[in-house]
Amino acid sequence: MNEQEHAPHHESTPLWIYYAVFAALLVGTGLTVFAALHDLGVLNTPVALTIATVKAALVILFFMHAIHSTRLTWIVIAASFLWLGVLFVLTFADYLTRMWGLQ
Amino acid sequence: MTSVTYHDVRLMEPAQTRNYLNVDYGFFSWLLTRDHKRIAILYMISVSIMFILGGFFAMMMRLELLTPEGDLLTSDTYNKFFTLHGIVMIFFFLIPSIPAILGNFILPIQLGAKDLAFPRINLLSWYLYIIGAVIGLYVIIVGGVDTGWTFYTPFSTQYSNTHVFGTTFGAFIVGFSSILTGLNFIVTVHRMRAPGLTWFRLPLFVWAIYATSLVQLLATPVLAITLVMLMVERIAGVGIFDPALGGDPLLYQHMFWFYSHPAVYIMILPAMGVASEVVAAFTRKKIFGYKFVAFSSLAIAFLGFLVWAHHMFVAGISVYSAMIFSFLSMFVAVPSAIKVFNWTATLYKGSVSWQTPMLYILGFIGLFTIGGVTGIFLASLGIDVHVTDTYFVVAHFHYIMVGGAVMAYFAGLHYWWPKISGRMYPEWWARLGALLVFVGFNLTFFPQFILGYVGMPRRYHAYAPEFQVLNVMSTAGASVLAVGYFLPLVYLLWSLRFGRKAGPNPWGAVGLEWTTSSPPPKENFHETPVVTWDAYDYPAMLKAMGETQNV
Amino acid sequence: MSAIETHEREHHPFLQHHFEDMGQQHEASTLGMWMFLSTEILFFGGLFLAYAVYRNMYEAAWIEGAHHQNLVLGTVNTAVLITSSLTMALAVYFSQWGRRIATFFCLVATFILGSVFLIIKAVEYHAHFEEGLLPGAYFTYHSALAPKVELFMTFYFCMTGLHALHMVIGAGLLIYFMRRAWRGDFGPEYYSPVEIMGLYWHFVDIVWIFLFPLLYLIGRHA
Amino acid sequence: MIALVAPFPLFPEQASTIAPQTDALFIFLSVVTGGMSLLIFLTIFYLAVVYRRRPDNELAQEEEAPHSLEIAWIIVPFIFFMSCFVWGSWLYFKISRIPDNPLEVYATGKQWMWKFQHPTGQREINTLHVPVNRPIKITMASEDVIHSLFFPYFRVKADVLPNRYRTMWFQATKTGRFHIFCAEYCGTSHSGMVGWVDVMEPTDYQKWLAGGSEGSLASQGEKLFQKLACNTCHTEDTTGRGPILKGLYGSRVTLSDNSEVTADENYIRESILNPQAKLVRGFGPIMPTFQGQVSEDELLKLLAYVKSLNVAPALSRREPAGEPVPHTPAKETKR
Repeated sequence: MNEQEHAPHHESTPLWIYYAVFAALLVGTGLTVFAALHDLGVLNTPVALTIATVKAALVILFFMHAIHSTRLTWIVIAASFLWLGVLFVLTFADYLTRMWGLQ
Repeated sequence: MTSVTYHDVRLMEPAQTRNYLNVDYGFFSWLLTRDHKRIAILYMISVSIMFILGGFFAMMMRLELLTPEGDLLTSDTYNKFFTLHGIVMIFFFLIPSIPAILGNFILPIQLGAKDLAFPRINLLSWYLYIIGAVIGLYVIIVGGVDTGWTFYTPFSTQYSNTHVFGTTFGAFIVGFSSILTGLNFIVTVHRMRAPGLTWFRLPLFVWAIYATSLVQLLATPVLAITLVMLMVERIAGVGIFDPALGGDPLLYQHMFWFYSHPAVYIMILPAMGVASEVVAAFTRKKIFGYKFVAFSSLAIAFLGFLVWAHHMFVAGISVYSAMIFSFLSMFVAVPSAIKVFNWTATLYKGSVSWQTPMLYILGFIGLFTIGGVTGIFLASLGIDVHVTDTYFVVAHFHYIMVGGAVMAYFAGLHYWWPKISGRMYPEWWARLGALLVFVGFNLTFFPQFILGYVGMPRRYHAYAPEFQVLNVMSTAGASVLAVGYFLPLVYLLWSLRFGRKAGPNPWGAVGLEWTTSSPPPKENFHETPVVTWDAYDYPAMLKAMGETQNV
Repeated sequence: MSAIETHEREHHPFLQHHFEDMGQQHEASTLGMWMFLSTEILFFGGLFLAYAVYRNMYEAAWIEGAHHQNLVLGTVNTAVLITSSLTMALAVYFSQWGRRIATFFCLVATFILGSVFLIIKAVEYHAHFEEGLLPGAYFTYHSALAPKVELFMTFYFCMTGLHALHMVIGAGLLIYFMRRAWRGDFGPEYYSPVEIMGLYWHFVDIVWIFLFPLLYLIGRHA
Repeated sequence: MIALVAPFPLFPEQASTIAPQTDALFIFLSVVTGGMSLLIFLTIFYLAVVYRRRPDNELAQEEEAPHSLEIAWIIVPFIFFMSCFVWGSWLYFKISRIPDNPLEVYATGKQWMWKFQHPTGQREINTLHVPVNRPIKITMASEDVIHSLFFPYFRVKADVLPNRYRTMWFQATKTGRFHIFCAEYCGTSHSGMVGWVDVMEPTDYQKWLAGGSEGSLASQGEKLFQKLACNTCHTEDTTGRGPILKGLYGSRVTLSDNSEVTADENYIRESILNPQAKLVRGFGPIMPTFQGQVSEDELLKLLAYVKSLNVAPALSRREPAGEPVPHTPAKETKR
């Protein structure tokens, strides 16, 4: 138990990373608006959600320091999204098959 | 009393005069306490009051159902009583009972910690509980609510003219109490374990509470947002679940049961944890298949999230998704079966003591088994079509929640009572109470299985005359049950003053909580324990005790 | 987590009695915050689920409703919120280094940007109200799809309203942290409160990152 | 099956083709789980007595848990659970799938009564007359909250939802009077929302049918169709401003966004109440909504009429087309 263990992890996140992530987030915002204004057929929504997911991942990894966090933190993040997935998948398992009929 | 390797109790003798109860006095030393043990006591008092209230509603319902005509209460009153019985018992008694009382008291001690990770949040949880309870009581006083505890739309949003908003708001608040308690426990288990206390050295109660907390953490927010939407719809007159405005009432049911099915596991998982503790202590044996029992708790917590729509098999969901949910529901039965088999196997070559906590748990195993296997009936689609929304369902979930969770709560209460209060309860009266509860319970609820299969729907204020005999049996049983629940209230209070003083380890059990004095000191241990033994290591205890002595 | 030798160490003024050392306290509190955020994910998740179910049913009304959103203000607000996330991240960074003044001003900037976001949101709300798009008694919007557009707007107000409520709570917390930062409470040994505040703020940002395309950008190309 | 003689019923009467099948599964489950539970109870009791604490066994003997035993009591129950799943699902499909050529009945749930309408025009409240040994298909909707139509002696039940049609069926095998219950809590008089299904011999049923009626349901629907001036646009030839309804029911319809749907009961219902929701390709959004203008009973009549257009060759009489009645698009009623 020495001092180093208590020192913050600031060595691991240099300042420029924050600015780079910030720039990427702004670019992502522009990109998602740009994509929305063009007809991509069925792809509009998937593209918008993919960009949003990438942006969210950047925030989680770098702004929220998940990338330097303990394995337990990763499990917590993964579990939240897993449970969210269960909620969505099983609910839509009902809604998307209601029209199938029985024949 | 000697118990050596774990901790030398004799070292604590001088400190025994100072414990968490008498370390300071006064109203605010309790209301502003951050000591998990005192908060547990606060919960115990408030939850017991709610239990009595919920029991009153149950008793009135059973009296009403003595005759088919519905002549004691009006329909509206009856509808309010079964609604309030459900809400009070589920949100204000069953969900907080074992985790917030016994978990709060015992879990940090079993971990060798001084307190939970967030003592102030723990106190906040209790205040949220109280705020929710006060709102609930206010609703009861000003006229009650008649939607059923499920708040199904569009009845709750458009048609009921009772206090739906207040009730849902109270449930919303108490939900946060539950979330914060779960969060506190999980962080505590991860970060506050005593040196040497590895995961597979944890008592099974800790595993069970941990799994419960996961469910509380991940299911309750969905209920919270569902209730928010319901409140918005009711207040603003917009249609989120209202079919006339394009909403889908089945979506409400999906979201409601996403919480409320796992909520059953919030009630039963801690009960299973208590069962494991008590079976080990009263057979003086390591739980058979420790790892299987530990992991089955986590399996139940996870699988419990995948089965919610089995409450909706006739509600209008697609036939295909009904099949998926039926299939997944069958999986939940497996870890529950594992536990029952392992508890039974633990008795083999054990040293089985027939003391009160064990009596309760033997009853628990039996009743939980019946509750569990009738769950298979309900998960089998074809039978569910006939028995859902009948008394069969009522009987099934009371076997789980009352026969399971409440029996185990009483077992845990008796088992840890010497630790909590420092006094022994009168054994003879306690055994009588356990017997009355077991007999009364079966007499109350077994006839309801038959009632359900012959077709009596639930939530009926008046019923067809041919159902009367079974209903009378059920009411008679409920009276016995009421006496059985009343007894502990009397003798436990009596024991606070007149009970024999309990030593640190009256049962000759292992576990960190039995190495500290009874009642424990404010900081739980006189010095941080270092754990070098496995859970339920009775052979080591045998060696340590050398010559056996009576307990 | 070795327990015994900590007794010999000097106690940090912010070490709570039931923790062994600052490391344990930091780990416990950040873990607690992450868990709280996972409940938040499911809290908002329920709303997103209902949104998705109805969008799947009433796609046309959803597109019509999205066309009544102000794309410029929405985009500007997204940028404002992202910038506030940057200043929040910087506040955490500076607090780790014990740079009192820099931490303080980053927190102030975050607070100001958050307030700008809320003001713009209020302007948008006002415009919707003027258009008769506030669901309930004041809903006067007319079109063939009006009832389902009302459903869309209900979700719009629920989702952005809940998000705005989180922002307001966050802004209140920021004021508290500004005071503590100015007092010089934070440093390499003790910065977890700022870190936790940051986690919360970034989470609110992430919610908006999803709300923006889901509420403003549906069927915009048409 | 056994009609158990007891002062109170222990087993419900079997009065439909489904009932013996549900009971068979129920008895199978009862026997297996009952036996299993009894075995567990006896084992617990036996072990608790034999190994009760005595001075010579103050401490237990340790037993190492053999993994094979654990695996065995995972696998064996699991096989049983899966057989329950398969059997239960098979039965559920049977209950869900409506047999060919059923006799149609329409039901409306309302706080707190059941209204039944027969295609021949008879209407009844809380009583349902049906012939024995003939599949009966019930199409149903609720006027207010969720109800659940429950025939305990037929072992079938289905929730009745507002704003959506659901169907269920049964085939009675015995004549007599059997309970109808509402099984989903619906407010004050939920327990009063009960009735009787009267299962009759076919000849008696015909006699009952001959009793008073206001003309068949479809013909009542046709009158309503004209009263609401639907026929001004939905003509029998392609000159109308709306799609032809003849042969519509059960067919595949191409919508304005080129997707296809089956024109089932719910599609027809939605097209009346919310016509813009699914526009048939080639037609403009000109039809007004009838939400709040037609009751659930009237909707069922219109539905019966539209369905009848499939069966009978087009009725040759044609009403003289009057002035089209202008409809004000009604704003949806709100409470």
